[in-house]
Amino acid sequence: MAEQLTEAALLLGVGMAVVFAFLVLLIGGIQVIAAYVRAFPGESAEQNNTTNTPASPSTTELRPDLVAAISAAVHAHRHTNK
Amino acid sequence: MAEQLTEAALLLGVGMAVVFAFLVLLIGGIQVIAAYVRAFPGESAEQNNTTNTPASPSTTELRPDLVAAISAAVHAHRHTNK
Amino acid sequence: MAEQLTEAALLLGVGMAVVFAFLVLLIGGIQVIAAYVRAFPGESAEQNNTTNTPASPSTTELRPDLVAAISAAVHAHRHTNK
Amino acid sequence: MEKLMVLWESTSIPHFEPGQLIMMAVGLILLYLAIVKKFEPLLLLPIGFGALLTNIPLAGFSEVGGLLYFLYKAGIAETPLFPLLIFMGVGAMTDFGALIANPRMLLLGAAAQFGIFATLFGAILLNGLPGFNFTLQDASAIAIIGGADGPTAIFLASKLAPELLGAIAVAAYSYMALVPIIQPPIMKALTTPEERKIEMKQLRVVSKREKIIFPIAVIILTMLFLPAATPLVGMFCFGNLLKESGVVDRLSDTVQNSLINTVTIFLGLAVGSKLSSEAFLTVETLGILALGAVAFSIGTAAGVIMAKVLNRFSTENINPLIGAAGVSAVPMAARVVNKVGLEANPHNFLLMHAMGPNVAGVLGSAVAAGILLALVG
Amino acid sequence: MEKLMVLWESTSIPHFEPGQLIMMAVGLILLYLAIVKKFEPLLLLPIGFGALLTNIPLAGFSEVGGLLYFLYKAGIAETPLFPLLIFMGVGAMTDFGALIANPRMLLLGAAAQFGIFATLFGAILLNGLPGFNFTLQDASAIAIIGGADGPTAIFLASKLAPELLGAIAVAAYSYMALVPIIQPPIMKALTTPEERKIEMKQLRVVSKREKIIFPIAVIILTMLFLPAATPLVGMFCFGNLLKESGVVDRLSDTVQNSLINTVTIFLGLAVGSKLSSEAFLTVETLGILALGAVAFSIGTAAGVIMAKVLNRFSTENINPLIGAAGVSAVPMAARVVNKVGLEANPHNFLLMHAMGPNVAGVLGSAVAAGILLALVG
Amino acid sequence: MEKLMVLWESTSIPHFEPGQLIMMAVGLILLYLAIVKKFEPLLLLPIGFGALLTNIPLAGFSEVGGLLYFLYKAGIAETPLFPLLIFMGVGAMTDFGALIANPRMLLLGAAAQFGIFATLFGAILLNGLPGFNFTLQDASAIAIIGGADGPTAIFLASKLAPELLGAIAVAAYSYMALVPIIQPPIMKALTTPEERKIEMKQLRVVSKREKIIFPIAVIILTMLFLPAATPLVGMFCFGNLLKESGVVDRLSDTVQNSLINTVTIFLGLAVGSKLSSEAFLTVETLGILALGAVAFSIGTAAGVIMAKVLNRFSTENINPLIGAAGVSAVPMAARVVNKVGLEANPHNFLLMHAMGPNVAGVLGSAVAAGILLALVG
Ligand code: NA
Ligand code: NA
Ligand code: NA
Repeated sequence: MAEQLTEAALLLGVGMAVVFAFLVLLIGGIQVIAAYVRAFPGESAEQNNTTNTPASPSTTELRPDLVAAISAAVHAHRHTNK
Repeated sequence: MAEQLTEAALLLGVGMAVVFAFLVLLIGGIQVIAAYVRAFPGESAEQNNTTNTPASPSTTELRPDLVAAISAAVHAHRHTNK
Repeated sequence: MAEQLTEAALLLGVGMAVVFAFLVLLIGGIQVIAAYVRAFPGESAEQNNTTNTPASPSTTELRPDLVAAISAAVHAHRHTNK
Repeated sequence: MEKLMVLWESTSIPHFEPGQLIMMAVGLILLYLAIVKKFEPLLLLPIGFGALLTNIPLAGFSEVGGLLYFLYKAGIAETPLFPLLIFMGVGAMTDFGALIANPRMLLLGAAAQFGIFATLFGAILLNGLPGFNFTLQDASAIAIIGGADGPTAIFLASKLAPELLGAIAVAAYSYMALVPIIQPPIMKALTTPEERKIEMKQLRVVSKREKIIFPIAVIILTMLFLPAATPLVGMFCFGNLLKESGVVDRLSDTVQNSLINTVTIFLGLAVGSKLSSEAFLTVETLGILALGAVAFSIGTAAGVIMAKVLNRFSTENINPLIGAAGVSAVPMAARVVNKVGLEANPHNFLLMHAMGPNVAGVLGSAVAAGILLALVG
Repeated sequence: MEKLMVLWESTSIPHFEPGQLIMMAVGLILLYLAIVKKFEPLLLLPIGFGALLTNIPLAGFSEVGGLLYFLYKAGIAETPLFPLLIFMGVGAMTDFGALIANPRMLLLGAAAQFGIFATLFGAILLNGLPGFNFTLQDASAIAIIGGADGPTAIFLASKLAPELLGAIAVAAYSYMALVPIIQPPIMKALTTPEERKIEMKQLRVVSKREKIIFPIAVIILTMLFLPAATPLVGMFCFGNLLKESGVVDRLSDTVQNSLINTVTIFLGLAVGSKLSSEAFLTVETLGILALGAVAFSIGTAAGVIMAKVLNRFSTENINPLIGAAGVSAVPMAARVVNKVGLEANPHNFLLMHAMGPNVAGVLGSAVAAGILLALVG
Repeated sequence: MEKLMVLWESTSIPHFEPGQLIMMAVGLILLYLAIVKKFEPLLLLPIGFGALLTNIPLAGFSEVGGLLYFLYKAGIAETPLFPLLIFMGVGAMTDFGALIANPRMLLLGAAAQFGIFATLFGAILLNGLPGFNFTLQDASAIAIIGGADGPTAIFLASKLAPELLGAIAVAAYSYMALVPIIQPPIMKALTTPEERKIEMKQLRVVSKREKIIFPIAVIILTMLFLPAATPLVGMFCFGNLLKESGVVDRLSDTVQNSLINTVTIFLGLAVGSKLSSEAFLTVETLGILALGAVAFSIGTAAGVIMAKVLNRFSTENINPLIGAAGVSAVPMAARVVNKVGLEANPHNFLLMHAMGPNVAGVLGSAVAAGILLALVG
């Protein structure tokens, strides 16, 4: 068991070292990406525009059925107010 | 064939007996469940409340787009009535 | 390679011939179907009716929530106009 | 010219056997029934198309490496994956509320299984005729048609009589589609107009907890007393628990939609691949079709008679028509009961009352399949 | 220290071969084309990612027990399950209305297959150059790129030249994405401005029944005359029948959505796993890319010329541009026709007219694949 | 009478072993936890039901030809298909925005993996007690429970210690469900009220392009330095790229819904099939449960302490509570952080800040699994 314990201790050390090394590397990677995106923003803006246009119904425009409902409401109201 | 027929007759008898026995057992099971639920109703009520709350949009509350439609309708109407 | 080229040339000829022959056959098939459908139109009309009825909500009828919105709008408007 | 000969040889025409042409006609008839007559189209359309594909000479759909061969092997032969997944989906679409509210309806679901066991006896009797030589396994697989439940029939046939699977599945789904034609005359012959007018007390409300505990109780009882029925009953109860538990709605939703739809297509094509001329164009297929009709009729009659008996010994009124729903064929049989009931009494809505025996019939035939598997498997 | 050595040995770095690095770059280029250039992203994104994964030393994605190995074996090698299921989904998304309304469009779909057979000849000619040694099987699998249909190309390549499958699939999807760049110059070179302005008569309304009978007729004719084409044509027609029959909408819906999406991901990853450096970094791949471009161009030209011939002998006007849609690449080629037509005549909407040859091209290349399979398979 | 004996023999009752009854009770307890206590019901409900089914004598669910046997073999044993597909789905549901905005959060995700490696040491120490005899492989598979990530634990256990898979999966999902009970006391013990009140600067907006490049960068770095981690990290990044690329929304949608749901059911049932009495009713299972709790606690503590260290050396304030989210258990751990933060300071919403370490923890434990696979696999 002593041998296994040494192995386990070694794994503990090496494992945590590699995990940290790898994720620190990734921090660098993210910063490189961010720098790259900041350096070439033009394409980004253009791309953002195209990819940000969702297929889902826009919430700022009134949908046709709502417009129909509104006009029906207004219409109905006028008749009742006459 | 006579032997097969005896076998089939036996299957007929045993099969129907077991089907009935099993489903009668199930009747007992349902009654036990019902009795249990009647005996411990408190937890049930609580649970019903939590499980009955659906994720779907409630029908009694007006949805935001409808509210927007309404205010737009009212607003439009005021302008036309001025 | 000469042999392969002959083979390829043969494939070119036979292939195009079969493709054309098959698709011309299909033209005939479509015309037969069209003639058949023209000859027995009654059943078609009936079937069209049943299969064309979609399960989706009709767009000409106002939906209940819209109706609710309308009446709320009209109601709200009356109060503000008082 | 040699290429042209190769080409001619590579058309189907010099290779067709008459049986294959007949089977292609059978496939077209199944498509016609599915599309025009709307006979159980979810299964009969894929089965019909599978029958067309499997009977093409040289196409190799049902040979090693072929699509239908693969589907049959992976989903039915090696493991009854497809019928069990369908059963899971059906479980997730089933509401046991009506049965829990009135558990005696299980007796009607039990009685209707008489159609299965009587037909088993009848299949052996048929062996007296020339050309018939059903083993007890064959007879059991045929008899299960009387259970009016497609996946159960396919499951049992794949275990007991794989060579008859195509004919049994076609018969099962065809008769399920014919329920509105087969059942009403039997129901009317066995009941008086007064009986058909009987109105039933409204069912009590069943709590969510009862619905959650029910499938667990069913699987435990099945595990203890009928382990051979647990594949079917277990997957059915699992699907039902996914639905009723209320905590895994996204799983339940997938099981009821994309999963069951995908498996239905695969199962239909795989079953269609068993409609080869050697397997289907036999006098035994005629026997299977005849026995299937007998099974349905006896099951219907047994259900109705059991309901009459119950009505006599019960303090609450029971309309004997609802016994007919015990054959399952969910929800068509229950609708037929409702329709026949309305004919006798325009104010009598039996649909909810018939759902009890209807779902009881599903359990009943799964139990019957388990018994047959245990005794003759 | 020993653990550190094990660790260093367990990184990819000491194991990379130059070819793998190049292939990873190829994978990244495919991702770039898919995401930034929007080249057929549904397939090229999974293919590109699969190419990345398969070229990692030690990760074992494409070895026994690896995910990509499993997907390729189960879905392409043992049974062409994935391409056939995709074809079923495409069938369920295809509307044959425009073709049924004007069946002569099938001639355009036939003519465009000249791209396939001419390229087959060209591939053998390439054997004259050093480094090329295509068999007739290889040449056929390459030529099918001219069919402009991904699943058809993958299906045929998996049967005739599995070692070229990766390059063929990448070429097929890349050129399909390049249709808006490849086709217009050819279309304009072969037509006069007057021809491009020709307006066409509006198509007649096609009844539901014609649309239902059509796929059944197609599969029966294919079964009789070209059984080798039935796997592709059969699954395509099955999907189309699911959609048009109108009785199994829930199956059709699943086939068009979750099923085809799932299989697209699996197919893309599996194809990507064939982009190993040994298989891809060869002079033959360059030949395949060149031949693919040739095939597309010849197919386009043949379609346009055929349309000009038809226009001369027809009482009704036919705009020759629509012949270009005969290569399939649905619906991109039809859109290109519409765009080029609008440039010549701003009131000329050819989209619906181009859909006829477009879907005819799908059938045409599936038929061509069947012929090649029958003659050289 | 003989039939009755056969029938009695075919019930489970004369065949039950005590262990099977206990395991059925374990299955029922899992169902109770899933349904009533809402403990990770998506997995624990199928696992619990699978445990019921697999322990039925004579039903053969986990024998050759049985459904659970097939699911385990096809989806876990031969290829880790199910855990990898789930990881793909989780990737498609993950938003790395918070992490990209504040990449130092990766250090918290790294620190929390101390729970894994410390537990590995602890598992070997347990061998000092009678009845325990964990190999280094076993110990690694158990320790990964500290990663608080179900598919990662199942993936590693299937490679290193398949016979412990059932217990490890149950422990992993149970403790993930217990995060709201396990973590708060540790978080409060290691922080002062003032620390818990620290508010953090709002995160910057992350552009679409950064989100697209991120998963590609992660997979490339993993490929270069930790190829053993690529199956997990690769499928995770693939799913994330499907989502973030914005060009294959229909694929991303299927991956996040019907595909992950279907695989979740299959994975749960397959894992449940490993809950046989021989495998589960051992003293080792008790050790696994104890070690799992230790691993979670140490991981939480290590994350919090790392966050305190970061806070000391950072110009911007860091609330040490968010370190606890580094164990992953997405998104529950982040919600716990938010809740504990609100108790100390009702205006302090830490949810978005905790999402960074939370998703970092997913990557961290996948990396840890890769290291263990490379070093002891
Ligand atoms: Na039944
Ligand atoms: Na084509
Ligand atoms: Na983790």
